Amino acid sequence: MRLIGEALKNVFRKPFTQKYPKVKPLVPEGLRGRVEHDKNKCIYCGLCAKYCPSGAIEVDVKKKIWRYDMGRCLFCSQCEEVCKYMVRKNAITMARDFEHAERKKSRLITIHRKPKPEK
Amino acid sequence: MIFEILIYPGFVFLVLISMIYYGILRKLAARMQSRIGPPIWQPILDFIKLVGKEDLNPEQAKAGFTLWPFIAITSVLIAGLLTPIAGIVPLSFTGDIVVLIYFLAFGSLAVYLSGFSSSNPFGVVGSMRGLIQMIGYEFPFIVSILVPVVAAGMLSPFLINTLQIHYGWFGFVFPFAAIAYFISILAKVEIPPFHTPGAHQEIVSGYSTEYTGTRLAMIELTHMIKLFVLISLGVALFFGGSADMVTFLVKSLVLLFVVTLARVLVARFRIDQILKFTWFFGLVALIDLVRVMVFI
Amino acid sequence: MRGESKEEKAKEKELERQTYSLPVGPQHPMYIEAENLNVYLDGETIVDVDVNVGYLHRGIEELMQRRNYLQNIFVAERICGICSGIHSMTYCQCVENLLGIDIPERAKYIRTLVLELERLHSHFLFLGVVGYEIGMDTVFMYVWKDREHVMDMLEQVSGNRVNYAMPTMGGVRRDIPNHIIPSMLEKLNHLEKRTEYYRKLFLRDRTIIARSRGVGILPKKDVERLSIVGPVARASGVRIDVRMDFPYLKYGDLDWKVIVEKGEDSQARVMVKVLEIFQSISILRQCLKKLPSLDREIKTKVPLAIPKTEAIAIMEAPRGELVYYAMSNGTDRPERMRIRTPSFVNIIYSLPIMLKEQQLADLPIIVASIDPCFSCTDRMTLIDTKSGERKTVDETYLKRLGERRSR
Amino acid sequence: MFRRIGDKIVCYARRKSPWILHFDTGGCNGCAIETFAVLTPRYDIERFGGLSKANPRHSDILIISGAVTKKIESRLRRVYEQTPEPKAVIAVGSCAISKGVFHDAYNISGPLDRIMPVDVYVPGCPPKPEAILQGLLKALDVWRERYKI
Ligand code: SF4
Ligand code: SF4
Ligand code: SF4
Ligand code: SF4
Ligand code: SF4
Ligand code: SF4
Ligand code: SF4
Ligand code: SF4
Repeated sequence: MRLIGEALKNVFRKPFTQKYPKVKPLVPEGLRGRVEHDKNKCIYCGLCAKYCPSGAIEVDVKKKIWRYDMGRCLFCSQCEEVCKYMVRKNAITMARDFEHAERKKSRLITIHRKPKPEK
Repeated sequence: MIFEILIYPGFVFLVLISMIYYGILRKLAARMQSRIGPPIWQPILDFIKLVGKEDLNPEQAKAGFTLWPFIAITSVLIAGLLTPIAGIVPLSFTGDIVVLIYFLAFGSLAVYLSGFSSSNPFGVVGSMRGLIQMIGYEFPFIVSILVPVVAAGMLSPFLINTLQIHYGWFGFVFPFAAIAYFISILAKVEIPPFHTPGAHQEIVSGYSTEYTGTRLAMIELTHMIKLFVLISLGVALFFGGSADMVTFLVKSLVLLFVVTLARVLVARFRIDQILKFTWFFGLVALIDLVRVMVFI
Repeated sequence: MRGESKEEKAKEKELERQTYSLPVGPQHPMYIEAENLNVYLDGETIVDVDVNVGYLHRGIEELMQRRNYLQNIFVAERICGICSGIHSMTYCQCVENLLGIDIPERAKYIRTLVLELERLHSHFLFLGVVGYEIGMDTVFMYVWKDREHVMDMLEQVSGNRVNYAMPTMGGVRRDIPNHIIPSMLEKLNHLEKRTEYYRKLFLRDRTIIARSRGVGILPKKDVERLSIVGPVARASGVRIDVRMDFPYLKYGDLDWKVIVEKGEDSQARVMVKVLEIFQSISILRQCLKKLPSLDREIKTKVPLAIPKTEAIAIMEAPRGELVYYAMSNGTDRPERMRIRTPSFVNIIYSLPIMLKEQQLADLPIIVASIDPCFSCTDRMTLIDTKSGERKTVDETYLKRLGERRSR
Repeated sequence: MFRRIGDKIVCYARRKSPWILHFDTGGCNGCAIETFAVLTPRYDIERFGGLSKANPRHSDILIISGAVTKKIESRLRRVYEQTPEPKAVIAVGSCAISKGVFHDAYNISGPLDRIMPVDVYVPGCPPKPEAILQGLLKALDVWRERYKI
């Protein structure tokens, strides 16, 4: 019965609930929300794929295709680090958005090809 | 007469207001837990959804699996018709408080029998607990109801209701009986600390484990109506009665608020603790009964 | 677990005749994860329990032998989502022991900080679950509401609420910037106030006491006999805590003490955790105070392939001691990983003792009070697949390995 | 005509009263605790009418997390069968969507959509509770389309 004061106070207090779908929550700066890949910076070396713990990234080094499956990603930002410190290209960054629910599995996959060099 | 039985304050009104009351309970509880909570008409939506859902028939179900929920709801509805709501009793005959007690008890019994008929181990354990709990709460319930009955010298809750309007609140005259009555409301509707028969964490959903769709909706509705009936009976017997809608609403909502507090504040009792607790309050209510017998 | 011998089968038959059994799990509201207890009941009294684990067995140790050291950090983290931090940190520590390297001071503080934040979140989670199991939703709601502040801090520090991915071989991956420290201290103050409230609540609330005191007794001698670890052991009066016994990271330099309760029952187990929350808050404050004065280096360079040796690392997870053993073979993949987790011992050995002769209604609180979580119970145990040989590791050998552990 | 109005009402009620069942099938239970967090004051699923029922027969929406282990597979199928129509399945976390980090472990028989039809995928490891809520709201839209009137 020790909860009674707290409970009665709460009736008149504003609820703690975030009004989520209407009001988007604040996210911290460093949130690891999603892998964002810059197809222009990338050199398609395949190192990120090698160190990805779950095999979410696959790189075809010959054909220069970078494929990312968000449905398998762990959002660990290992690839970001590899690209930044080992390859020194910074082609991968972690975006801060987190609402990725999809109805089709195929929509979770991103495929990037090396763009044709412009004349 | 037909209008009174079917629409107001009969079946339709009874069903709707019970659901709204339950919705208010859920909303209040959510606010006490510092959440926004569902809208107060949520139980209506739940009910419609459940009716629209598929009914699964478990293989091992015994006879009466379908029947018991409907019997349960019918009996509490009849009990509802015998209860004075805002000074009106749709059905009324002599000795109706005894009939009322029987119908309420039978409503609970039918729910528990439904658990047995489902043959699910969780259902059986839940029903067994329910029956043990019934042994516990019927005693304080009956004793506490007897107090105003004996005091008023009449068996009709309607008349006790009107009598109180003239003579003052029985709840103050017989506080012990009023407390015992309140405890038995919680126990009868399985509101914490008495939600042992349907204890989520131990036995999934207790007696209603095997039920789906319409039959589940009936079981849930039985509870809601029981809650409303018990609250309005409490208003009629102990809280000064009510002759018009406004006093009735105010008084019953206050009672509902207290019920919600109990729901939010306490942990679940074990079955042996329930027996001790309810019988203790039964004995306490006996004090009042003795007082009535001796002094009146 | 029930064996296959004849006598035991006969006993089982006998049991089945007298009683009825109730399957608790694998899909059951009592726990978040899937696990199965077969409870034999006589009326409402529990006669015997079968703990049937393995529903969550994924084969992690074998998996780790196929991944390289860097990938394994994240595999280790995903042994469990509740103490994910401790798993990855013990793994990293173990690999650093293989290499025999030390990590920068700042990294040590950050690791300690994340581990204590994790202990906070895990203990809050536990308190909430206890409230939920005794049918007191409100306690669950309040505690989890306050737990959100811890989750916010973790998200702010690491970028994810559950799997922090903080450590890496040779240090940590993220620095803690100075400007978030004041807000963290503020949250800690708030949490301390709330914990004081919960301490009084769990100590004095009549209904909680009625459900938890004297329930699920685990005598001290059984704790010692079965080598039960962590808060469960501490609640039975056994003073063990890896943080104190073999200090790692910064625990040796910080000011804190081991919480021991004598109650041996569910309430004591709850109280141990409540009091440990205060300890964690104090450790966190000390870390946060120290952080700005340290230099910014958070990582040392490590080679990706490790020459053939072996090492162990021990740390105190929120639920008891966690041991990692690794054997390297000169490549960038471990030859063998072995993980010994606290919950395994605590669940398998203590549950049957505590549950016997208790009421069915007390089952949830008893099970909850040892804070069971089955993810790490169901890892894998596998004998070296490649060579097929089976090494016996004796105690002195383990000690020798242990001495090589860096502080 | 009355039938259609009735159907519309039922459909509306369904969308407003999703009772959920959460089942962890062998992940790291990170997703499990985040799903649990959805019930708590900050996220409060009850404002959408949701209740955690933990009993497949009472639920409408199955929230499944974790890569499906071999031992649990049959159980999972049973849970799915025990859920009365109409129902929806949400796969929460990388594990459930594609086995995630356990994709080549030997004791895993997932991913989830090999075992039951999945309506909404919520990637993340674990997804934030907000993302799980978003998945739930999406699943309700799926419903409206699938049982459309
Ligand atoms: S490591 Fe960086 S540069 Fe190399 S393939 Fe990956 S993203 Fe491209
Ligand atoms: S974040 Fe981690 S799991 Fe996801 S693609 Fe990058 S390395 Fe792979
Ligand atoms: S770790 Fe091995 S030796 Fe120790 S208790 Fe467990 S099984 Fe027995
Ligand atoms: S002890 Fe529990 S919380 Fe910790 S890793 Fe094991 S399963 Fe997870
Ligand atoms: S000992 Fe290993 S194989 Fe056996 S049940 Fe436990 S985790 Fe599974
Ligand atoms: S050591 Fe491993 S294989 Fe041997 S009995 Fe124990 S769990 Fe089984
Ligand atoms: S074989 Fe012995 S030392 Fe190795 S894991 Fe099993 S019990 Fe432990
Ligand atoms: S998706 Fe990630 S957090 Fe969720 S259960 Fe799997 S490993 Fe754990």
